[in-house]
Amino acid sequence: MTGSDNFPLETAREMYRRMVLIRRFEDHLYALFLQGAVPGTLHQYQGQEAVAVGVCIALRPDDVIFSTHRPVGHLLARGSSPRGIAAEIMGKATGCAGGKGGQMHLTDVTVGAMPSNAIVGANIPIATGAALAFQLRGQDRVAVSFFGDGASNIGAFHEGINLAAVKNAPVIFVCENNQYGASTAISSMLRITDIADRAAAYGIPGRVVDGMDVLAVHHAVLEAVERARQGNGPTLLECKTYRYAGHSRGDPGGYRTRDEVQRWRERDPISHMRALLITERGMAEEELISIENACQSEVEEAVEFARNSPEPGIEETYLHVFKERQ
Amino acid sequence: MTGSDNFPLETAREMYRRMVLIRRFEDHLYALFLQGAVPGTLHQYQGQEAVAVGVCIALRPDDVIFSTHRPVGHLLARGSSPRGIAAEIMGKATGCAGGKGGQMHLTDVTVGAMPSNAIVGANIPIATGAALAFQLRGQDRVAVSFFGDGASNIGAFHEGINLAAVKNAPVIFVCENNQYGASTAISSMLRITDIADRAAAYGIPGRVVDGMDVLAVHHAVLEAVERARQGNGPTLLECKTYRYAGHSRGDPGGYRTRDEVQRWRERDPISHMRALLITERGMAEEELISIENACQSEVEEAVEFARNSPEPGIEETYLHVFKERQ
Amino acid sequence: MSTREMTMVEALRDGLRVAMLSDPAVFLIGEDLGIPGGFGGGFTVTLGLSDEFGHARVMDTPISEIAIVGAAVGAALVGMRPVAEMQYGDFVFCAMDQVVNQAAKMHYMSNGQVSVPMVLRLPVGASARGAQHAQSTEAWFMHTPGLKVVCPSNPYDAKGLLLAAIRDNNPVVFLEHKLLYGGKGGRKESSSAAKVVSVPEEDYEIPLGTVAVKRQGSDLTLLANMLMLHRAMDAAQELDQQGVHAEVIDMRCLVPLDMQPLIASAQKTGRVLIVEEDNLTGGWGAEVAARLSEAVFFHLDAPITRVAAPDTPAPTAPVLEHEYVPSVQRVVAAALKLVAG
Amino acid sequence: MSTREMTMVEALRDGLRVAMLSDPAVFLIGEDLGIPGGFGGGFTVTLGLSDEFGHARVMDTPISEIAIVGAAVGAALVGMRPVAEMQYGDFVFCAMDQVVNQAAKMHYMSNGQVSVPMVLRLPVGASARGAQHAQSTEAWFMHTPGLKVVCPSNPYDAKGLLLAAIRDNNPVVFLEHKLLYGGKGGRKESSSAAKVVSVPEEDYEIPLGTVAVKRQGSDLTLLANMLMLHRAMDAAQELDQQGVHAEVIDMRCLVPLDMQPLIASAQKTGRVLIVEEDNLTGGWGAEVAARLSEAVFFHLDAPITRVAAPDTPAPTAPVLEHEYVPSVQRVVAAALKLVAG
Ligand SMILES: Cc1ncc(C[n+]2csc(CCOP(=O)(O)OP(=O)(O)O)c2C)c(N)n1
Ligand SMILES: Cc1ncc(C[n+]2csc(CCOP(=O)(O)OP(=O)(O)O)c2C)c(N)n1
Ligand SMILES: [Mg+2]
Ligand SMILES: [Mg+2]
Repeated sequence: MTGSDNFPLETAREMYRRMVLIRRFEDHLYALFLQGAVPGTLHQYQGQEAVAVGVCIALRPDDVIFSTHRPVGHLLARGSSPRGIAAEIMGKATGCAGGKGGQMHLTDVTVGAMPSNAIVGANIPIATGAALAFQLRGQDRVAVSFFGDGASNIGAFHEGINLAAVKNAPVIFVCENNQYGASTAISSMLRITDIADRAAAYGIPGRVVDGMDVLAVHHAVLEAVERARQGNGPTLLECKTYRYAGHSRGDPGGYRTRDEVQRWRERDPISHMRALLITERGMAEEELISIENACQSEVEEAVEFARNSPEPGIEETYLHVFKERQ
Repeated sequence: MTGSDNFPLETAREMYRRMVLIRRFEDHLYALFLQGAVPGTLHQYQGQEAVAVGVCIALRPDDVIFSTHRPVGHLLARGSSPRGIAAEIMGKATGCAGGKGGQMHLTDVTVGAMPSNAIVGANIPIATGAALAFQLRGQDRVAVSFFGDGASNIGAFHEGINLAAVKNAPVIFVCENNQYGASTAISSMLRITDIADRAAAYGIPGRVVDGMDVLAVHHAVLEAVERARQGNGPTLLECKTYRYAGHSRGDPGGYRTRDEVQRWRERDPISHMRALLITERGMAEEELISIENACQSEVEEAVEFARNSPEPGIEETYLHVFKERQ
Repeated sequence: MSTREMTMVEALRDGLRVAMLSDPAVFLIGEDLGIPGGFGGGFTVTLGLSDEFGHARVMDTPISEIAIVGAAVGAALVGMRPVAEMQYGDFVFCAMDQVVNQAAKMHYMSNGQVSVPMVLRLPVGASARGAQHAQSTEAWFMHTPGLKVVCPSNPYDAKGLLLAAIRDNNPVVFLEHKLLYGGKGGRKESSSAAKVVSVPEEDYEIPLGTVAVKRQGSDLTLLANMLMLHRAMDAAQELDQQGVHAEVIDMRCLVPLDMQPLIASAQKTGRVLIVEEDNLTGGWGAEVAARLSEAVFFHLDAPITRVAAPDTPAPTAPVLEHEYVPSVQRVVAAALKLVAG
Repeated sequence: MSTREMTMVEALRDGLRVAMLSDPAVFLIGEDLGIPGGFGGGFTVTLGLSDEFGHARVMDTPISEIAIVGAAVGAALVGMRPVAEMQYGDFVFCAMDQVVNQAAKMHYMSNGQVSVPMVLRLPVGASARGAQHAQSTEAWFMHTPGLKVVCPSNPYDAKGLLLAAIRDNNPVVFLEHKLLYGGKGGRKESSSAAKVVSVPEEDYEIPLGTVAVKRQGSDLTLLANMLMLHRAMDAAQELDQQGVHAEVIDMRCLVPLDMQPLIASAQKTGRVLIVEEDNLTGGWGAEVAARLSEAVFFHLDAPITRVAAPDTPAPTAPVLEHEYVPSVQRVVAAALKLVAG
């Protein structure tokens, strides 16, 4: 576990808060799903919180992120409202995308969260394009593409990263290696150990990062962001992590052992950060508990808000196909 | 230049013959094109002969090759008839694909030449599939995918090679790095020096080969083929070579210097093999000249045949959309 | 013949089993097909098959749609009969070059020297997962010469058509509607029109290029496939009660398309209503309407009408999706308007 | 207004120049666009523009169609107006996910929070290069909600529509027919119907969503786009000599599609012949025929007929390609049959 000394306590505390918020949100949503209150699908983020938070805390408000089918953590880490996310997942008019997007298609431009993408790997060239736009305009903004281990085998990964490399685009490729793509162990679908090593094929830096350690992620991302802002091009970060839940709703995860899940849970990013805040930064347990309680309330309130929200009017079906010229 | 001692003279001579045949064929076709006798397009192979021949001579009749938009060298090296190829390029009924394919779509199953492909990189996963079929059937046949430097940036390259790697498929990936994809220098579209190094991203062997040296190519391919036949999986060979002609018909090649072309021409694979056959293997110049003359006649005869061949009947337009069940 | 009650998932699985038992050239390729403890593909169709046939013939791949379809093409070229799966039909857009430029054209471009006998299985239809997991893709493939297109509405047809598709010598795009897979062994969908029917355990085929008259009627003809066939049947029942007798034809195979039964029915009823889940503009219904209008022009009492999804991406919220996918009510209303017109 | 004789290639280049001069958000992305001594894209449309605008705004890419379209989508999402090129329209199948699942759907899926103002230029049409370099892809895009589809027949329209497309706030698929590019500055095609016309050097737009009546007539209506518009015009001239007066409408924009002029013309003539280069089944003509048949059913004196390429991949040999692509003769024959019927 990386030391936290060189972070302001405020930042470290906020990291903890966001991780807890994500965890509580996802747990609550799962409970709701079990009650039959979630339409469509669910892809949950428990276990991977350190990645989303370590990355997003390193960004500026004018940077943009591109997420996946598993977007809740990314948006919450970026500061998007749990209300809008919960309502979107529940198909309500108050959802961040008015109910048109759903769980896999969260967008919140107010926090720079571009449409999350349910096509594995598709956001990689898209994030590159946003970065190229920043570069063309002489802005020092960066784009972040989140994707999974499984996505590293798709064509869009290859094309998108290579283009970014060749053009020195200010983009950070964050591969969340949670060991599985759906039921498939990534180790069976690669003949190398570290996806980060694929960076060499594009002549860009690639780093393996402990994705259960929010400070390690944060350190690595800060460096990559700095590099990108200074015009030195993209970085591929492979964050080794784990998802505790099934791949999507109703997946019992029979393709992995209880033992394996247990081993990863012992490295839980939230518990570890909690311990560190107490031992290294002298935070009082009560303060942490109060953060946790605040998160829990925020989540419950958000879900309540979502439940009480109206469904979209059916005329919404026909809106936003095309955007008018102003 | 690799020594030729460990090849039977017969093999070395046949390599020379096939290279000359390709060169003469391509030169003759270009002359025809200038006369306006070639419909459609032309992508020529002069300069790269050592690759096609070095590879194809290492294969068994029951192996299969998958070629590109620049297929003439591959098919001739594999032993396909110059008549069928010339006629196909000229849109005649006697063409190897009855005129339906054209210059970019040569097929000759009698020599294991699967349909050549005008979509850059598309044959890479296809060749992998053929190799998987051989593996499933327990056959020790191999598949070869030819492609260019430019193709190494396309998604199909990534997906196709990775799948082959993961499954240990008996396929040899032959990247002909002729330095350009159309008008674009590959050095500007990669941030690494050697495409062969991309093999590391898939955990398979990658080798840089002198593509102007037919024996060097042949050595490398023999090894890769052996590996594949024994169930040890694919190899990526990057053959550094050069095309003398423009990318396609009418391209004057203004994006490269005369000097550069000259430097590569000085390493001409045919001249070098010729010199080597005389100095190392003691072949008489007359014998070489007679080989060259025979190639020239064969080419002229083939073109004559093509010119005199009938055009396909228009009913051909409607045939071979679907194949009936037997 | 011994038969068994089967859901669509079970019937498809059975079809794959029968095909694999009868021909060693048949193999399966796709994501999460045969992983122990895994999913059995996107919708459990291949569950258990790797136990029976091994992990070589039930080939799990990386998330690489280009490679899945490309490898199927390559294997087919050298004599195999691959059955490839996309987890959702929408992902086929990632592999579209391999479908449209490769699989569909190789037989033709080679002047018949090679062929590409493969099946590409695509789960289609909206199921509250949003615009990238909802599309009905049959129109795209119908427009691509060299592809056959199959879209069954029930387990019996699904098995028989799948066996015929696997044994066909051409690339066949095989659409499976998610809401028809059925609960047993498949994912449970709250709105599922799951049908369990008696399906022979034996080997049987339903020839490609056939449609099926599901119901006789004299007042108008309803043409529909997959989920919409069920909506059309339900609508026909409602219409009956209002004294309107609809003939219903299951468009279970779009390429080759047997126009004869459609023409005969249109001539008989004089009114045709096409019901499709796909977006209206340029769906399969457009082609069928164009052909039929031309063929039976002088027999029609009213213009051919289409009920389809609007020209919007699929929305996710259930209330919006419900508005998007044609309902029984919309079919009934359109039918009543048509017979009144 | 000062005008200049321009080929289609020159008019398109001029349109790109004007757009880039007037808006710094416009940039070009594709293969071989701006390499010194290079091609200026697949068909020289961008030749010289990198000299004027630099290599950042005329952005050359690796051979990576997914990345080209994907990067255009991403840049558009953050406020740029990219114009992306595929060297041949057929290569768009490699990038189809980015077009269909991404560009077309993001505005909708985000409930209007983002938009994707981009143009995707696709050279289409058969030109003796075989089945992977010949396809007319408009039907596919017409069937994809969220995309606009433009397909000009002449340099004047091409420039004005291109400027409107670039300034539109949505993804626009812009088709350019290879045989209409024109000799000057473009590749020479022996069978080129190259038209050079007077084109203003100024900035002007032709609104998307418009068709153009190119010729008045009373006996039948010909609907055609791109190269086929020229064949239809030639056919109309021949028909005139036989006393048959054809109205000809240029279907230069398929999405949005302005049905009103088509309906008006069909009502006037009572007979409609659709001419398209694409494969018959499921082409744009199917949709237009279906819509028109419904809209003007009681005004039609004969069924709407289509002349199109057969349902085969494009063959390469000139004699076969000539059979494949609809000819003036085929149009004339179909028209005569229609008016006789
Ligand atoms: C192109 C594509 N193929 C397949 C899928 C189906 N699918 C959804 S998520 C998923 C697994 C993705 O694995 P990974 O990239 O590791 O992300 P994770 O789910 O582990 O976060 C798959 C196969 C998809 N959405 N898109
Ligand atoms: C997917 C795709 N994109 C673009 C093209 C247009 N194109 C044809 S050949 C070529 C260059 C290919 O370069 P390389 O792979 O190095 O092969 P080479 O031509 O040098 O043999 C290009 C861009 C194509 N045929 N397919
Ligand atoms: Mg994963
Ligand atoms: Mg090259």
